[in-house]
Amino acid sequence: MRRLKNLIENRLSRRAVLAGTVSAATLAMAGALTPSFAQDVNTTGLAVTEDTVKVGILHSVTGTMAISETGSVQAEKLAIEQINAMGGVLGRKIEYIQEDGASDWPTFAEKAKKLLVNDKVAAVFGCWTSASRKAVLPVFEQYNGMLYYPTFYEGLEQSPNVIYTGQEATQQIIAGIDWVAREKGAKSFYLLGSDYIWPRTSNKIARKHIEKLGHKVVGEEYYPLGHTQFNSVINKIKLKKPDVIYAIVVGGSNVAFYKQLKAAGIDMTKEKPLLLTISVTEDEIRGIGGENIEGAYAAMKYFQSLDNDNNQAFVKAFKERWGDDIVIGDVTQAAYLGPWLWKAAVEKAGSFDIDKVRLASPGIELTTAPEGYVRIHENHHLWSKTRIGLAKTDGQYEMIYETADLMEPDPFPEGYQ
Amino acid sequence: MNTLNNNTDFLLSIENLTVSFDGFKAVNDLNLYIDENEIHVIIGPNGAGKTTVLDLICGRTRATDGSIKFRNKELTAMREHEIVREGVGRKFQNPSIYEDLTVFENLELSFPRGRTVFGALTFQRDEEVRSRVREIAEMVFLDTLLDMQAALLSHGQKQWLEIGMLLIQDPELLMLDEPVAGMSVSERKQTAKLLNEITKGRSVMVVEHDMKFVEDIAHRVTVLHQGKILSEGSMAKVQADPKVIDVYLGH
Amino acid sequence: MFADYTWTELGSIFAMQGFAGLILFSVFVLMALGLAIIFGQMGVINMAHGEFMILGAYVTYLCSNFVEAYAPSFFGVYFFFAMILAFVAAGSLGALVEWSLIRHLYKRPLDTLLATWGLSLILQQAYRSIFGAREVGVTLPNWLLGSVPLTDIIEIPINGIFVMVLTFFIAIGVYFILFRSRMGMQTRAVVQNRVMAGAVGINTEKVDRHTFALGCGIAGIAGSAFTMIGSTGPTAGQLYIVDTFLIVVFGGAASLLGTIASSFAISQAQSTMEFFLSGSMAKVLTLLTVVGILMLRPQGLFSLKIRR
Amino acid sequence: MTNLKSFMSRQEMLGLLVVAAVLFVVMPLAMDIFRLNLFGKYLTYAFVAIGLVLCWGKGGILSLGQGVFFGLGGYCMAMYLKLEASTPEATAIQSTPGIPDFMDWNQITALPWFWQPFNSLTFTIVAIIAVPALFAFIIGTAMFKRRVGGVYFAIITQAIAAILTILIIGQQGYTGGVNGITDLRTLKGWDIRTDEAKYILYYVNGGLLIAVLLLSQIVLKSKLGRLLVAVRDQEDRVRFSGYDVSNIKIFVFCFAAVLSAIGGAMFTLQVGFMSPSFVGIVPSIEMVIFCAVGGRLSIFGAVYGTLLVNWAKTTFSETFPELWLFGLGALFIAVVLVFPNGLSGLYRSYLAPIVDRFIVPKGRKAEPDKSTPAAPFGADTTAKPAE
Repeated sequence: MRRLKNLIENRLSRRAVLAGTVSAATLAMAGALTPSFAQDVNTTGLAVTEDTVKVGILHSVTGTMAISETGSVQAEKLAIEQINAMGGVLGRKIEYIQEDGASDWPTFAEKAKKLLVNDKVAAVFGCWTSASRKAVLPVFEQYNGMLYYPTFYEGLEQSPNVIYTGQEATQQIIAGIDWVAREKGAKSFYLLGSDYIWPRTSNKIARKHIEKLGHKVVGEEYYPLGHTQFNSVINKIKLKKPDVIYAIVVGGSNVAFYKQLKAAGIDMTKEKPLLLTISVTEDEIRGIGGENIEGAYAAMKYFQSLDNDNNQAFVKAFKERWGDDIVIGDVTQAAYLGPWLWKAAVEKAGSFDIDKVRLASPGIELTTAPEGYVRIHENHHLWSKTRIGLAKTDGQYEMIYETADLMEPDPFPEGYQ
Repeated sequence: MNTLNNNTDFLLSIENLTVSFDGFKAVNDLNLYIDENEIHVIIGPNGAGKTTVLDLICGRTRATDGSIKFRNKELTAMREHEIVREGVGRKFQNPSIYEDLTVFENLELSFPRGRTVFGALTFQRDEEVRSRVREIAEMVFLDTLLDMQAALLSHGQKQWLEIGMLLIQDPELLMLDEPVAGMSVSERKQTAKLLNEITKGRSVMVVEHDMKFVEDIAHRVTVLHQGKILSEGSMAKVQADPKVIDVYLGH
Repeated sequence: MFADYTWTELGSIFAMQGFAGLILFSVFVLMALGLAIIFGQMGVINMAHGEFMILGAYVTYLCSNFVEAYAPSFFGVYFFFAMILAFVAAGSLGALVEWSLIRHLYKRPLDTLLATWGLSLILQQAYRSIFGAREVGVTLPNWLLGSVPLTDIIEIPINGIFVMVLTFFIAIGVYFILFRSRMGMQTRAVVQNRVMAGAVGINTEKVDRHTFALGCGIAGIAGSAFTMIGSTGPTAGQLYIVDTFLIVVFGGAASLLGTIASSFAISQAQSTMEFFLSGSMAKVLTLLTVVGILMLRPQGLFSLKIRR
Repeated sequence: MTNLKSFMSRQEMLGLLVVAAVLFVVMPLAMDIFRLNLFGKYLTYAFVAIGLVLCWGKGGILSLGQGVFFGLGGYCMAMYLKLEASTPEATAIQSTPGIPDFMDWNQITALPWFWQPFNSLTFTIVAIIAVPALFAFIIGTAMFKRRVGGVYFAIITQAIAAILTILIIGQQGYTGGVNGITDLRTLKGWDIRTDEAKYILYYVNGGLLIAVLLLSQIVLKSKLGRLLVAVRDQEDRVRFSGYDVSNIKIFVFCFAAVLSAIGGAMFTLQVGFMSPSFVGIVPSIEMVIFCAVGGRLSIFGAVYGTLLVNWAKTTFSETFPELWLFGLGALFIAVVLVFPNGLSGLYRSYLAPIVDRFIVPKGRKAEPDKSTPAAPFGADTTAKPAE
């Protein structure tokens, strides 16, 4: 019965909001200025008290994905701690409930449901793989929660209940390919990836774009996740002599691929072939070894070495919190944006109510982002710049190019499907 | 090879049987005939190929060459369970019974009905089964132990149980591999009695080392040596055969 | 697909591809030898084989860090010591595991499968707790990283040559240990007839332990060598397990020669198919072929006819 | 009554009643719908575990590929639900409306032929049973007719699980790839995501589980059940008693496969998606441990074993995520070394004698029924682990 009542209230409040966005905005102004009562900022029964608000962190701590997701957990915790140190959100300290998705998609769905239904959290920061996001998506839509998803991914999705803080495929790919074609005169490409949806979808977009530019794809190849023998494909690459090896290899395969590439005498520091990746962040380089990937180019929105005040403060804080030997990759930075974007949206809405936060989200901008300036698009993805980094032996990227303008996120790119 | 006598009066006729394991001929061009209602004992030193002959007949080992005819039906191409269904029963050297099941269940599983998967699913333990099990159990001296778990039987009782499991199939040819090995003297006597009794209406092939026991039961004896027949005939005859004496006592 | 190339190019590529197949062959042999000893000779299904390999990899990682920090002048040759240490570490752990776990299970091979799977989970978590969830990068001496250019196109990876040479020596070593030494004779005696071997005075427990430790030790060396070509992480070992078991079973479990032959067959099939098909399909087809052949010939490639 | 008695002992009847009471009364009362749905998900694994009891515990055939059948059942169900969710209206934004979204993303412009029949629910239900059964039949015939058994069978089934996973992930246009088939909504127009639907599905699942328990009990109590044990312990003797051993093995392997597939289909219905991560090696081995913890010889034990391991997994991984793998690993080892008879073994040693005192009428205790085995759990009181 109570659930039913909640549901009705929820519906009513949604209608009310739709009816009067203006009044909501006025409320927001008031909310930001004066401490507000819990019932005012939370009409849907979320876990908000006079001085605290609960959020969820949902990543894999165990299982095969734990390797990748650790950085995101650390970034989200850091952001929450910093926000709390600044006085919290609407005067309330953020308390987080961390759940382990255990690299298992139903577990993600199950834990997402627990966070939303049992814990009634106001927002969830989490997921890493597309599969885990796909698994939790129906849960977030059914129980009306808000997910901040940090990973760069294949696009083809746009949910009212998700804010995508990483780049969708076109943002990374188009800028990267334009750049190699323009600056390096690349005309032929060999596409290579791990065999799952992100590399396949990304390569599809890449192929369309390459062909649009009038250039040629000379090979396209996928290997099972975890594959460790790449000598055959390296031979094929040698045979085809592409200008660019476009690699979206992930996980353990990465290490094997780059080590074997180097051992086979393909020297990426030379002009041709050059290697462009969208999947290797500084995190992965630790496993690969800087000396093995030296000279490769990466197209993404963030590198640890970015030279701006925001980033220097962020890297310093991150290392103070999690240790000096830590590296920060693109996804980690995107995860760090999550709590800040949520805070901004809540304060703009003057409420923790999911529907109000959702309405407030588009247009939210963050000038303090380590990557620089980001803004939430109507489609819930971020406007952001794409940068090209050159991998160096010390395991860092040196940024050698950034797009002049923010790239518009386009999760359903016309003409690329 | 030998197709001269396509039809014989013998229950079992083995002709030119050869089997080789990586070049080693365990059974070499063997000819052997079993009459109806005969107790035929095969003896021979270790490695003579006695057990292999039984394995060949029941399909456990495939012949390299030659033929085995049972009631003029060729067995060499049949699968084991088909050979059993033709009426050939085989007892192994070590008692091979289902230790986790009771004596009753052991016998019941051997009862020749419901031998397909769905037959087994729909098998009913009716009066026919019960009385037959009891009858056989009595024969093999186990009628008071029907509900005992087979693992708890003595070694000799296990041997009997296995014989009983064969009897309940009512085979025309029964092959026993060392049926009295490990038995006490009184158990041996009982077994000899049992064998003499069950040979009514069927033939029995026995592989045995115990000469006293062989003397007690054998109608005919075949001596195998290095995969070939050394001597054949009554017990008295083979015992007197100098070749046999040479093999057993010589070297 | 070959229309655009000259004969020299094609020749070079086929040479390269042949060489890639040989590297894969060496990798397979190295992976499978330890398991062939444990599974083939002892009948124990060691699902933690991959984790023993990763132990070797982590030992190499520790060595590389240690040498880099304290004895940089030895860095060029540390790899050899690391492999020996990997052998010792994995072998000792193997002996410990045999003593605490495996020896209770010799009569229940399927149960060794479950128990060693449990062991593999424990080892994975232990690696994660000690070394962290991330993959670690093993720094290798520079001379191992490059390649030898033979012609314009043909370049021979040094680490590939290294793995091949290593595999060759280890295979020879295993051959001598199993077939030419007293320990090997005892091992084979125990395998064939445990009771009899015990009766003639062979300490079967000791032989079991040594055999198991030897198999694990070789896995450790393999893991150490694989830092040159693969990744080192807590769960990396799981990637090897299916391939490794299939190789051993395909070769005919009890035959070391069979293991080598099946490594050769599978590696050549896989690298040829990889060249003509896309990666994933090549893998699927290779596995399917192996499974298919095993269904037709369950005893594997090499097996003795045994008189029952 | 005599019929009933010959097919279930009092202990077993009690076991079934307790399972039914737990499923239908205790759990729905004790849990909110969230936990109950979770519990329902665990129960779907119990189907696999029951199949493994027959196949492995009784028959001695260890399959490390049960995830394959779980997946086949689950995928059949998911294909139907996905088609229903992919109406031209719902998928209007796609370049080809009316086909599943992941196909559209992969430039597939028409529904592949093998998806077509899954528009029909009847066909789907038949397929859930028939596809895994056929697959198991092919594998079983190929292997058992050639006497591949024991370890080899385990390794080959494991390889099959690996192959199928790579295949599903690689053919994402047809299978949804690594993400699986997600966002399933309705069954014949009935929204399966609502709380009410979850309750109903939970009860359907529970009812099916009871039915499967009964069916398995019938099999076990028939002569076939005893033959299974016989095959496990003395395969040659069974063969030389005139049975075609391979047929018995094929049957039980197919039976277990069908049970797994039913579990898989119910999983899809309750969880709302299906993905290759339930097909591979790791889930398949975990399913074996469910059965082993239950005691590998008792179908009731299998249910409790599944529930216990999954409950522990959820609880531990919530509280001590670091320790969970140590715990699971130790469980594998303990169940092999210390408690080879699992939960049902513990029950038989400690609880069963006490329970017996209450459920067996006075005067009958001393004289066990002649027509049924003397021991309460059939012939397996001294069961030893299959080799």
